Amino acid sequence: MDFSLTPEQESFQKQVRQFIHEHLTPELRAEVEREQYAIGPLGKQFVRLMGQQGWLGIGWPREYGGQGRGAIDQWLFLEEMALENLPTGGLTLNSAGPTLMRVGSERQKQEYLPRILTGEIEFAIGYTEPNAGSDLASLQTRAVREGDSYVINGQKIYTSAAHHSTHIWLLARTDPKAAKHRGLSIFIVPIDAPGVTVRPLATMGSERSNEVFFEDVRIPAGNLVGEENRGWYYVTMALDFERLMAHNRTRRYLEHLMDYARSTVVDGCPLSRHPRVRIALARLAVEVEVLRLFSLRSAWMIECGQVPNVEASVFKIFMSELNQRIAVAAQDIMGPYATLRAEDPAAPIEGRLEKLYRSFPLYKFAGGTNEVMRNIIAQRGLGMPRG
Amino acid sequence: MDFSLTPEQESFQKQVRQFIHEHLTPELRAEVEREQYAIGPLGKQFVRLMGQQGWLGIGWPREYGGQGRGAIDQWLFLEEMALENLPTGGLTLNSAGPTLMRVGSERQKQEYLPRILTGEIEFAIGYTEPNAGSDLASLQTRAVREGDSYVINGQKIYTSAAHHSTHIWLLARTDPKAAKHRGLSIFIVPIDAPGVTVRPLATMGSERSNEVFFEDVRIPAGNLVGEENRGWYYVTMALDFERLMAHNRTRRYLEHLMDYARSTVVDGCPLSRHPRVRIALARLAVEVEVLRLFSLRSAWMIECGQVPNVEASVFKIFMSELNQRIAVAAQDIMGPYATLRAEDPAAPIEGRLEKLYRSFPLYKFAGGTNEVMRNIIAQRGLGMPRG
Amino acid sequence: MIDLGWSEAQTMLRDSARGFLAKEAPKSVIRRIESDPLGYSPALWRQMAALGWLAMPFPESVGGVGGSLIDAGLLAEELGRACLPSPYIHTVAAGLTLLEAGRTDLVAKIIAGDLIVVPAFSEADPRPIPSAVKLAMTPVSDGYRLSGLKRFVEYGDAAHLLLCSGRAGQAGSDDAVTLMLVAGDAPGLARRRLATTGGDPAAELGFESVLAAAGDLVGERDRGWPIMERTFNRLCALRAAEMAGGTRQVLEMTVEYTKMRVQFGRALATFQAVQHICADMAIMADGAELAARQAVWAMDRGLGGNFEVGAAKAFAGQAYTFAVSNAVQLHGGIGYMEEYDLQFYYRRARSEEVMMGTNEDHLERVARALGL
Amino acid sequence: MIDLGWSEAQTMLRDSARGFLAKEAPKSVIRRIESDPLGYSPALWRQMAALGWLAMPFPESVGGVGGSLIDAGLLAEELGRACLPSPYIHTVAAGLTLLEAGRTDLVAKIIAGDLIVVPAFSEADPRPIPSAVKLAMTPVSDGYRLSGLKRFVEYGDAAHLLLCSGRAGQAGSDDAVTLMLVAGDAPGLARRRLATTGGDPAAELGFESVLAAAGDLVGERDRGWPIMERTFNRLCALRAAEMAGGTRQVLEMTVEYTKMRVQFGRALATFQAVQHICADMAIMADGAELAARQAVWAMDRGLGGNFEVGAAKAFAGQAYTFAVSNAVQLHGGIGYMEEYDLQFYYRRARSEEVMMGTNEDHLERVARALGL
Repeated sequence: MDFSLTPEQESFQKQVRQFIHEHLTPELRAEVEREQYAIGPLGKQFVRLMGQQGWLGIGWPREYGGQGRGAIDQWLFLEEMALENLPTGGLTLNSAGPTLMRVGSERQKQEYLPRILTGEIEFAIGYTEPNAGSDLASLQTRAVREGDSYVINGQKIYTSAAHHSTHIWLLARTDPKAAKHRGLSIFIVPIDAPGVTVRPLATMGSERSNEVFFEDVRIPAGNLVGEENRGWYYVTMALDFERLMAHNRTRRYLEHLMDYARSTVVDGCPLSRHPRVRIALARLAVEVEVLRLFSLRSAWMIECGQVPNVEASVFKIFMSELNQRIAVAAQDIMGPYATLRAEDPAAPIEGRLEKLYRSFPLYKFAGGTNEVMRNIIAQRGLGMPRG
Repeated sequence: MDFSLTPEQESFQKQVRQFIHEHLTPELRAEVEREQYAIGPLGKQFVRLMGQQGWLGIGWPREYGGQGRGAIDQWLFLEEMALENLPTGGLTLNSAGPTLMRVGSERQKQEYLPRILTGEIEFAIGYTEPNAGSDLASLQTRAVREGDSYVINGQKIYTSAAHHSTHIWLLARTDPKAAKHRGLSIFIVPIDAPGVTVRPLATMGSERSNEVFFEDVRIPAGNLVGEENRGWYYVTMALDFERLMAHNRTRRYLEHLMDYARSTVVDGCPLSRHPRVRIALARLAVEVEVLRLFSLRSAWMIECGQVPNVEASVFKIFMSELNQRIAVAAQDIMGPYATLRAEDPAAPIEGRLEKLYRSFPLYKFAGGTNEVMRNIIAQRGLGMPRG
Repeated sequence: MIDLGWSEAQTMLRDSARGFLAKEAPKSVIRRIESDPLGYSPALWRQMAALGWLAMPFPESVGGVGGSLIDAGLLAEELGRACLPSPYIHTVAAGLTLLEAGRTDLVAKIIAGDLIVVPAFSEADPRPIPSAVKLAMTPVSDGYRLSGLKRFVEYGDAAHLLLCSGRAGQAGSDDAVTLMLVAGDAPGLARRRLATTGGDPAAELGFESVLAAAGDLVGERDRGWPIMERTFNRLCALRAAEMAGGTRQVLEMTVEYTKMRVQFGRALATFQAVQHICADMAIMADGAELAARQAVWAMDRGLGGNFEVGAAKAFAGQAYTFAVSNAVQLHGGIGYMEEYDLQFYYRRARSEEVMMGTNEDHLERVARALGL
Repeated sequence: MIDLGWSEAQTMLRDSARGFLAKEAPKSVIRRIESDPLGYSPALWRQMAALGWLAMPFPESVGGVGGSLIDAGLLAEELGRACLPSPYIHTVAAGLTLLEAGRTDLVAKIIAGDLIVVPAFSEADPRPIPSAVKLAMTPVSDGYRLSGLKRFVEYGDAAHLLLCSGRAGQAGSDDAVTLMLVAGDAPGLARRRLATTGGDPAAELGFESVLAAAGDLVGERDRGWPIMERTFNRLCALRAAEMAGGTRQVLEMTVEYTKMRVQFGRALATFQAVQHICADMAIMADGAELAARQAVWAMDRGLGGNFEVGAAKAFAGQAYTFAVSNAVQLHGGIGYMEEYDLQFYYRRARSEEVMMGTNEDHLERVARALGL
């Protein structure tokens, strides 16, 4: 039983911090705050820079140009980046890329993997549809083989990265007669292919999202990933690569709130000395620590060669609901000041906790709703039967 | 829209208070604290006294010897009694009795109703079985017609009043071939009938409960209530008579906690002046007020001739979970003192909040689990479809 | 006599109000209002006046319809259901105070729809306690000169008239508060709309030696606290009604959506987890409604109301935010999109919960009312 | 190097401990212990000693097995799973302090199973803060005379030796605490077992001029606070481990029960509402386990541990009571009956949550550790 890093891991962590310290300009920081998950021009530059310096590939095998580092190192990297809200290559790097390594054709590997590592290629994940959310396998976008091509028709929604990506990692139905999980395939679709239309979707939390429409989009048959009709299996595989999660984004929200409490004087003393506020902050700090342990546990399991499936659901539920608790605590502690948006000059802590209130629902339903996550914990983790 | 009582109602409320004031001796108070739902000798005397003075029948129609008062008066009566934890005749008076009025034979009415009103007859409700809790209709106790008798075999559980009742109001299966809701009947079984065995069950909350075993218990066919195989319908009807609920038992718990906070000095000032404690108590007080409004709403609906079905579920869930919140708050406010049982000389407020911790689960599952209650609200109240 | 239902006339009023708002204030209109600098719709305001909504709580002697605060509460519930930004509850609460102060001239204008008056009580320390009132009201020959800051004043930038709290005395006790009417366009008054979660037009008001006439004193100098408290209680009771209406609407939208939305071959509404969440929302909605109606009733009856109003504002605030966050969760992605209606309620719930005293501020008022 | 699993040897220890407790400490035994005035089983205690449990955290130089506090934490989890009342964690925590104080004579007795030592820190004000320590330790020629009250001292009435905190100095700073060993049967010491929810034998100790020898001072006079804090942190870390074990056990019992219990023709475990509650219990159980293990690890490493231990004690307390109340709800009537096993955990959870510092006390410690 050991909760401490090796000296090598500590020194790697320092390197990451050093890198961030060197390249996180005030302009990038401002863009990151503004754009959140929608990476802007400076964020793109930063990703390219990371690519040039090899940071994108720290977890990739050496044979594909990566550093072949272990899961704990990857986790340390993600944590440091999350603390500053910086982009890390996202699902392209941690989900699509590794899937291509396993099941992609030689041509696909050569075409995409090196350019993913340099940050030139980014995939938007095209899974969800208006009528296929939690029940993803019921999706209706069709891909029909015609000679050497596939022709794609349909619609994706909440494709959050579509407007700054180069390709779509598309899940589409290739066999409408098969059972719903068995007739799906994965395709790589260039975002600029004729017939692809990206329509912006504004969200309550000010994150940019998109709908993507496919109208007779014709792509070479070579863009099929792996075998036809094995898409569901690849999606599941890809999900297992995504189990590494950083908790520091949540921690940062709490730090903002603590800063506010320390610096705001009410009735002659800082809020952080008011018993109710102290205990509320301490309670959240304990929960953030538990969240850290959950994320550490996943990293450790991957390091040991296990797939933290149920454990990732535990993390995800706890993280999203903790974000909500922080937003609610912010309201209790800040009162009406909690409603001031970043653009208001009187807004404390740059409106970050105001933003959190508008954003926290996203964490609870995106990437698998908490309801589905609870089913997973109960059924896979506790062995309870399907209903 | 009016939230105030009529002058007549106010004066009735005063009479009830006066009656309680006159007859609530310290000995009775002590017994009531000790016995909770298990009525002791003094409690039995008190019920008889209420019977003699007509208090048991305030809601019963005049033709059956009652006062024929409206639901608001009945509610006021229940509230005052609940505040002092006093017995009120319970389900005998408010469920079985009114059912007998509707569907009992002339002989049954004459035999039971007057003696219910005097407090001589008390029914224990014999519905639940070890394998029939939420799914009551799956019960297995059998009643077989043999000539002019029924012969009963089976077992009931959690029959809380069995040890101080004169009869059991028994739901048993008369037609094992019918659909499960359709083969049930109601019987009146004297508690001293040969073959009836009452076995005590001790509970975590120190309430007495019982198992009741029926072994070849033979009762006259005339003890069948209403028609054979219509038992489920009568149970449903009886439940609709039970919709009047008092909130004052919960209020009294909060008052105890407030008393503790007012009288306990920490760091030089009473706990009730500590901001965390104040706000916690105020929050509970608001919820107790909402609970009062829920119980008032049910009373008002009955007064208007409606059956507050969904509304009673709302009350029941909120009441039981509020009891839990009060128990948890007691723990936060009292610390280890919250664990001292009544029998310990150092126990504050006579250990009542310690007792509440052990008891509150009862409110959440007894009389319909909160899960079933939530189904009712969703399906009957909100019109959501059955799953 | 206990009567928790609406009268026949009130039921008609409710139905007509709901119909009017559905027709005239769809979300497209609200979207426009949110981005309009005024923060409310003068056209709708005139229609509301024409429907008699502004006359509702005022006696016939001053041109009102002799209804009650309860009728205004009913309309507040409907405004909450529609999520329509409007200074209705503010003007009603301030108007009743003006009526009591004998300013029938102003009440007549309110009823005609020509005058929007809002309470301007909250400052940099936005708690609803006397010691937080700091705006200086310095007596001068022709009245008072006001200097200081008000913040989180809803519709403060659009109102024609502000009912301001301040301090005209030297030091003195905490309670020595003075109330004063100030024209929205008074020289020296800088008004700035704040950018808030709710998109509701709360404003910051900077007073630089703003002149107010002695005749615009409301009540007596230094004795304004009880008037301010009564105004505040009426306002908060109506706000609780608004929030209760919003909670109910959000619940209904969610139930409808889950009945229609199919996943795994079943309507979402058939899932037990979904039903139980909706049941919890229903419990909170019922509680908010009853508590809010009791608070409005108490203020209509002329009771002190600190307990009832504190309870209603705190509980309705909790209920509304509970409802919206669960509603968004049950809607999934679509509930999170700006183009879907739910987000209006989600944002408004937050603002309404913390404006006019946070839940905790109101719980502190409850604690005091209980003698804790 | 990050390693969140048990070693092979630890896994064996865990399995053997679980087997031992299942066999030797079934609920019938626990029922007997609860009604026994001693409050623990001397026979089991000797068996635990024979198994080497008491030697676990002590170095071989004093007769220990050279294990670590982590092994003791593992055993604490198993004791929590079994819900067995025993002064194990108390004696381990006090014993390590005695070891550091050079009292190897006493440590040898502990290891042999002949000596039960418990910390007696809590008083009428049971908060774990220096200012709550009030027991007077008046210096006299041959040592100290102790007068005052200790309350909520677990196993205080059965222990052979008490590690007492008190004040030997005049006034002085809050931190000027002195630690002293007092024999359980010392003249002038009145011990009374309290009647608690948990049935665990917390005691009240009345000191009337109890004589303690100068040689029984632990650490230096007036400088006992850091020692007391370290002892307290070790004790609370082990308590968190016990609670984490209890939480896990209650979850497993509940999952098993719902798989077996059929209502409406389906196992309870198939209902979504039931699954979701169990999932929430699992999240809390996982968190409690990780936090407790980290706290034990931190104390084993000799870190200050105020943050880790405060976090673990508060979170595990919350997790345990969350688990037991949901477990009883999902069991329905049977879980509420005295003859069913669940009630032991239900009652114990309450006592363990509030003894040795309530959740809030520990959150306050966390707040201080964070510099708030």
